[in-house]
Amino acid sequence: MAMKQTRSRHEALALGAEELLKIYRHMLSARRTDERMWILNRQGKAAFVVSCQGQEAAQVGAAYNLRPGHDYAYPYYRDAGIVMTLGMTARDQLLSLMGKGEDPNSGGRQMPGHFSSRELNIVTASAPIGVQFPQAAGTALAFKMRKEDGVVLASGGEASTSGGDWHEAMNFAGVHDLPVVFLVQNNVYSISTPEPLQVAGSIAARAEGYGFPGVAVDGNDVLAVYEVARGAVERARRGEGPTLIEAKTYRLTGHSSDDDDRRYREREEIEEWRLKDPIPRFERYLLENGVLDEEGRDEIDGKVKAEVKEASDYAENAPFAESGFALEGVYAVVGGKR
Amino acid sequence: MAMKQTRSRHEALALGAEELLKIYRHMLSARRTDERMWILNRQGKAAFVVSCQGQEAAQVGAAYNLRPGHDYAYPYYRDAGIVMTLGMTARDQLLSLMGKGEDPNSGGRQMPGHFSSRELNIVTASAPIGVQFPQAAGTALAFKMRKEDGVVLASGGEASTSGGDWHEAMNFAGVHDLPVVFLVQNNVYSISTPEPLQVAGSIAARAEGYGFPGVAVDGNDVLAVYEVARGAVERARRGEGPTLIEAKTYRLTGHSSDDDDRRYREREEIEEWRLKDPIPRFERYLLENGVLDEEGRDEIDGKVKAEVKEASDYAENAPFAESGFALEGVYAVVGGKR
Amino acid sequence: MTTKSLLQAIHDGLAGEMRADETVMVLGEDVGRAGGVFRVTEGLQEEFGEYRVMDTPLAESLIAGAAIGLSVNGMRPVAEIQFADFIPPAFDQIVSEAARFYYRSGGAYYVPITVRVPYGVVPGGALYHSQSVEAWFCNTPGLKVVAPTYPADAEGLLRSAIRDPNPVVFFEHKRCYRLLKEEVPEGGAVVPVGKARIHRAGTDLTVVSYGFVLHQALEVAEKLSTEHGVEAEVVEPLTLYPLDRGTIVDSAKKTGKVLVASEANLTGSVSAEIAAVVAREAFEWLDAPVMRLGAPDVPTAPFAKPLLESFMPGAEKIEAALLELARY
Amino acid sequence: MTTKSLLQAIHDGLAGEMRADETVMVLGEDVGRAGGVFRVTEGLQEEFGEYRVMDTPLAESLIAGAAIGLSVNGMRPVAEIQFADFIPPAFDQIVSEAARFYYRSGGAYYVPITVRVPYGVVPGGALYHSQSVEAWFCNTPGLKVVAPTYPADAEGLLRSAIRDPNPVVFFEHKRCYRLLKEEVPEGGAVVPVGKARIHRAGTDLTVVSYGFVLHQALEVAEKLSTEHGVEAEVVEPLTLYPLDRGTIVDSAKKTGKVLVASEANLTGSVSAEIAAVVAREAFEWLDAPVMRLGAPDVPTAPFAKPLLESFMPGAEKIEAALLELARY
Ligand SMILES: Cc1ncc(C[n+]2csc(CCOP(=O)(O)OP(=O)(O)O)c2C)c(N)n1
Ligand SMILES: Cc1ncc(C[n+]2csc(CCOP(=O)(O)OP(=O)(O)O)c2C)c(N)n1
Ligand SMILES: [Mg+2]
Ligand SMILES: [Mg+2]
Repeated sequence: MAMKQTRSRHEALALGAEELLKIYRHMLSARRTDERMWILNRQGKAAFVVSCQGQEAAQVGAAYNLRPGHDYAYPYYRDAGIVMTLGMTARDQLLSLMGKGEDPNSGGRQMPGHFSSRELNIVTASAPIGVQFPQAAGTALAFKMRKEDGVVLASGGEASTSGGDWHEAMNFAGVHDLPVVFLVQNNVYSISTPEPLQVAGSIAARAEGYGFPGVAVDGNDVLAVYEVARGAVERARRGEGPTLIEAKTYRLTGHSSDDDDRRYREREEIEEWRLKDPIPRFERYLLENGVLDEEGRDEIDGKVKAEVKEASDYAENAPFAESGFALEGVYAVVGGKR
Repeated sequence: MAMKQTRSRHEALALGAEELLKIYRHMLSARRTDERMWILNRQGKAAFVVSCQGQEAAQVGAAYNLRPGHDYAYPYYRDAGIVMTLGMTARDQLLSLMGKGEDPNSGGRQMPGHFSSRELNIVTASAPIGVQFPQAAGTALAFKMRKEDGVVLASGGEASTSGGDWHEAMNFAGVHDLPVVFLVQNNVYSISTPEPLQVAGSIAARAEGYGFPGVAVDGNDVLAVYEVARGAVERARRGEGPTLIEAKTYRLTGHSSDDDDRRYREREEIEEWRLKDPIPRFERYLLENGVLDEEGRDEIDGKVKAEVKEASDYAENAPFAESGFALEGVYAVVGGKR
Repeated sequence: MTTKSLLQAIHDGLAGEMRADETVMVLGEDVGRAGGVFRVTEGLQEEFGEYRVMDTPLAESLIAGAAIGLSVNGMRPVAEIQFADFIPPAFDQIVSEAARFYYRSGGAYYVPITVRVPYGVVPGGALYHSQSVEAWFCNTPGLKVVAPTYPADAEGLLRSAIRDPNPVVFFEHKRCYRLLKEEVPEGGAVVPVGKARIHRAGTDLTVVSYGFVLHQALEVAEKLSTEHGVEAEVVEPLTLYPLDRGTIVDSAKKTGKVLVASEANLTGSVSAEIAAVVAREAFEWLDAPVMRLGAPDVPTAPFAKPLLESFMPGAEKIEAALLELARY
Repeated sequence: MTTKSLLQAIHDGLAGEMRADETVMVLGEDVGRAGGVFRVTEGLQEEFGEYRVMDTPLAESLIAGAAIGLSVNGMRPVAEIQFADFIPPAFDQIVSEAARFYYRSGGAYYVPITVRVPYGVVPGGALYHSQSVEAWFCNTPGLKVVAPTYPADAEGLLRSAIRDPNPVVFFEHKRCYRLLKEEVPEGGAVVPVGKARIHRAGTDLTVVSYGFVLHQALEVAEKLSTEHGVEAEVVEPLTLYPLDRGTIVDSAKKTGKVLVASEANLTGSVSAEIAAVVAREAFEWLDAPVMRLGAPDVPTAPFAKPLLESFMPGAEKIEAALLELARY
C-alpha cells in the first residue's frame, strides 16, 4: 500500500491476530481441499470437480460476518469457502465429491458443490443458476416479519445476474428493505463466455436503480471484502435493507473438470491473475504485519493438509448409500416429525 | 411555463402546425375510441374494456417517431395511442372490442387490446406481462445483423419491469447496443398495487446499470415525450444503442371494466390527475400558441367523433368469424406461401 | 354447518388456517388491499396485516421463489398466481426447486408451500385467461397437485395442503367459484391429499372428471339414469398427482367402461395418464375402450362468444360418449 | 454418404442449413467460441461469425424470446438450451409465446424457430443434468416436439425443423451423441416432422420407444428373436407432438401387444398419451394390456454410480416386460 496509515488495515477493522488466522485458515482449507479434489479426479477417483480456486477471499471475507446456524446462506457451487467458513469440513466436501452416503449435502444424490446443511442454515443448492435469489429474499422476509435480526447471504457468479430471478429478487428486496446481502463473484467468465458478452454496464452500479447500495470490491483482497461485507451485514441486521456486493475476482481453474479452457482464454491472462492469487496475497499481508511467520505458516499448512488427507482417506473408504436410497424420500411424510 | 423562451417549444422541436395537429388528432382518436368502448360496455354490447385514458401523450408522443411498417412496435394492452398513431383505426379497435371476424388483431380470438398488424410491424401482443421485451430485443438484433436502420419500440406498464423478462432484455440490449427503445408508462398502479410496492428505487435510473441512458419524463406532456423519444429513436437509428424512457403518467379509468378501483385508491387522487389530463393540456398549448382555435378544435373533435361513431356502427353490424375459425389455423403450413 | 360457494370455502380455508397457525401467510398480486381479482382473499389483509397478506410485485418467479425461502425459514406461505396462464414464469421455482428440495437435500429441507392457481375457461377469458395447465405439473415427483371442484372438498383440501410438508399446487376452476353452494362443516371437512372421491355410485360405466366438466358429467349421469336407466359412477380424482389409482381402477373394474373427461387440451392432458393406468390395470375387466373427452388441440377458448361454443367439451358430447360406451 | 455420430449429424445439419440460408443462425450459452459444452456447434462461429453464432448471456427466457423476435424480423434462429434441465425459465416464451403467435394473430405472425435441447441421463449428471422433460411441451397446440435418436433421422429432422414455419423443440439424448455412427446421405436425409419410423418390423408385439431406451429396446428385440423366436416391431415416434398416431396404432393392430418405453418419469410422461391412444384406437385388436416402462417417479438419476443403476429402466426390465407380453 502506497498510502501511509497510522494503524494497520486489520487494526482499523478491529480484527485481532486470532481472527486473522481463522480467516487465513478457512481460505487455506478451501484451497487445499479443492487441490485434493483435482488429484482425486486425475486418479480417476472423482468424476467431477468444480473449484473455488481464486475466489476464496471473496467467499471467506463475506461469510466470516455471518452467525452460523442463525443467519442463512444461499451459496453457489464454487462457494466451498463460504460453507467451510460456516462450519462444513474438508471431510464433508470429499464425501460429497465421491457421492458417498455420508455426503451431508444429499447423500450422494447431487453432484459435488451443491451444498446443504440444515444445522448451519446453508440452504440446499441447485444447479439452475440464479434460483437462489428469490428464495433468499423470502428467507429474509421471514426474519423481517418476525422482527428478528437474522441476515441472509445470497451468492452467485456474474452470470447469475443475467437471469430474471436475480432482478426480481433485487427489486423485492429493495421494496421491503429486506435483510439480505447479494454477493456476486465476478470472475470474468461464465464457462467460456467473457464478461463483456454477459454483463451490460456494471453489476455494482445496478443496486442504485433498486434504491440500495451497491459496492464493487477487489474480490482477491480478503480484508477489503470483509470490510464491505461487514458493513452490509450490519446494515441488514439493523433493518436498513439489502446491499449488493460485486467482488471482482478470477477463476483460476477451468470451469469444471469437464471444461477445456484453452478454447476461450489465453494462458497469459491466467498467469497474470495468478500473481493476484488471494491466498499468497493474504499470506504476505500476515507476514508483513507480523501476524504470521514462515514457520507458523508451514505449521498451519501442514495441519490443513493433514486434515484434508485424512478427510480424503475417510471419504474414499466411506460406503455409498444403499441403492434403494435413490428411490425413496421423494415426499416428506404428512404429520412427520417436522 | 415560467421560463421565458425565444421560440415556442414546438418550434424548438421543429414541429410544424400540421404535425402538431396530427399528434393532437391521434391522441383524441384514441381517447374518443376508448370512451365509445365504455359506452358499449355499459350498454351490454362489449364485455371487456381496457383503457388508454390518461396515457395518450406518452403513447402518441413516442410512436410518432416511428416509421410505420418499417420500424417495429411491441405495444401493451393500453397502447391504443401507439397503434393508432402507426395506422390502426377506430374501426379496428371496435371490431376487436366486439370480437368480430374482421378484428385485425386476431379475428376475435384474443381479448381486446391485444394488438397485431403484420403490415404495420405491430407484433401480436400477449396477455402475460413483460414477454415482449426479449422479443423486441431479438427483433432489434435482426436489424443490427443486417445493418439496417430499423428501430424497435417496446412498451409496457411499470409493473412490466418487475418480471425477469424486462431485465434480461435490458441487459442483452446493453451488451449489443441494440436499436430498441424501452418505453415504460408508469401510471402509479398495477391493478390495485401502488408503485411503492411494485418498484424499488427508480425505473429510469436503472438504465445506467446496464450502460445506456435512462430518462424520466412527464408522460402527460406530449411534447416532452416526443422530444425524449425522438432522441432515443435517432440514437438507436444511428446504431448507438438502446434507451429507456420512463413516462410518468396516470391511469384515469379503472384497470379494466372488470375492476372496481374504489377498493384501492381515493377519488381525490384521480381528480388531481384529471387536472393534468394530457389531452386538454395539449389542447391548451395549441390554443395558446395559435395552432388551433376553439372552432378548429370543435371541428376536429366532431370529425373524430363521427369517425368513431361510424366505426362503432360498422363493428356492431359486422359478423363474427365462422365458428369453425376457433378450431383451425393452429399451425402454419409447411411450404406455405411464407 | 354453513352453506358456501367454492370461492367462500377457499376464503374460509385460508382464514381458518391463518387464525390457527401464525406462520400461515398469503402472498401474490393484488391479494391485499383489493382482496384478489376474484375476491378470494377479501378481508384477509384487514385481519392479518400487510405482511401476512402481501401484495407482491408482478413477478411470478419471485412469488414462488420467495414462498420457498419463507417456508425454509419457518413460514407456511400460500402463494396466489393470478391466473393459471401466468404461472409459466414460476415454473422453474415450482418444478425444479420446491419439488426437489426434500429429495436433493436427503430429507433435510422441506418446502411446505401451497400455490393457488385459478384455471379454466370463463366466457370472455380467451387465450390467456382460460387455460387448463395442470398437466405441466403432473410429471414432477416431489410435487403434489390437487384440483377440487366442490366447496367442502376445496376447503378441506386447502387445509390439508397448507399443513402438508410438501409443495402443493392447488387448482381452482374459475367458473365453479360461484356456481353452487354446499354445506361445509365448521372448521372444514377433513379431505386428505391423495384420495379420490366417488360422487355418484353406479354399475354400468365410470366417468372420471374434475372441474367444470365434472358438474356437466354429474348432470348427464342423472339424465342417463332417468332417461336410459344407465347408472354411471362418477369419480373425481381430487388429487391429480400422485393419482389415487386404486379408487379409479376399482371403479373401472366394477363397471368395465370408462370415460375420462376434462377441459384441458386433450393430447398430453392428465386424462392420458388416467386412461393409460385404467387400460393397463383394469384390462381384463374392460368391456369397451377407455374413452377420453377434452378440449380440441387448439390454443384455447376464443374471446368471441360464438367461437367459444365450439371449443368446450359440453354436456352433449359427454352424453354421446357415455351412450356410445353404454351400447358398446 | 458419410458415416456420422448423432452429434456430428446435428452439427452438419446446422452447418448445412446455415450455408444454404443466410437467415439461419444459432444462439445460446457457450455455443460460439467454445462450440457448445457438447461441441455440437464447434467451428460454426469461425465460419459464420459472432452474430450468426452468438454466445448469449445466461438467460434462457431471453434466448427463447429473442429467437422469437428475430424470427418475426426475417431470421430463422436455432436456439440452444444448454441442458434440458435449464429450460424452465424459457417455458413461458416457448409455450405461451412461440406456440401461440400464429393462432393468436389469426395467421399473420409465424415463428420459425428451433429450440435444441440436450436431455437424458448421463452417468454423473445427477438431478439437474439428466432429466427427460419432453412431456412439459406435449400439451401445447401450436408447438411441435421432435426427439430423434439416430444420426440420419436427426440430421433430416433438424433440417425439416429449421425450415418449418412453426416453433419446434428438438430433443437430443446426450448419451446417444457418440454412441454409434450411421451412414447419412450428403445434404441430409429428408425426414419430415410428424412421421414415426419403424426400425424393425415384427408380428408378435410392438415396442414404441425413443432416446437411449430405444437402443436398448432394439437390442432386446434382436435377442428375443434369436432366443425366443418372438418378433418385436420397434416403432420410434420421432415426433412426440403432434404424434403420428396412424403408424403407432397400425402397428398395435398388427401385433395386438404393445410396450411403450422411455426414460422419463413414468407418471405423466409422453408414454401415457401413446398408451391412451393405443388403448383406445386399437382396443379391439389388443391381446394384452398396453404396458409402459419408464424411470420411477423419483426426481432423477442420482450422482453416485451405484445409486444410478437402480434408476434406469434398462434392458432386463424391457426384456421382462416383452416376455410377459409375449406370454400374455
Ligand atoms: C439456468 C441455467 N442455465 C445454464 C446453466 C449451465 N451453467 C452452469 S454454470 C454456468 C456459468 C455460470 O457462470 P457464473 O455465474 O459467472 O459463475 P462461475 O462459474 O463463473 O463462477 C452455466 C452456463 C445452469 N446451470 N443453469
Ligand atoms: C405474467 C402476468 N402476471 C399477471 C398478470 C395479470 N395482470 C394483468 S395487467 C396487471 C397489472 C399490470 O400493471 P402495469 O404493468 O403497471 O400496467 P398498467 O395496467 O398499470 O398499465 C396484472 C397483474 C398478467 N397479465 N401477466
Ligand atoms: Mg463467472
Ligand atoms: Mg401501471
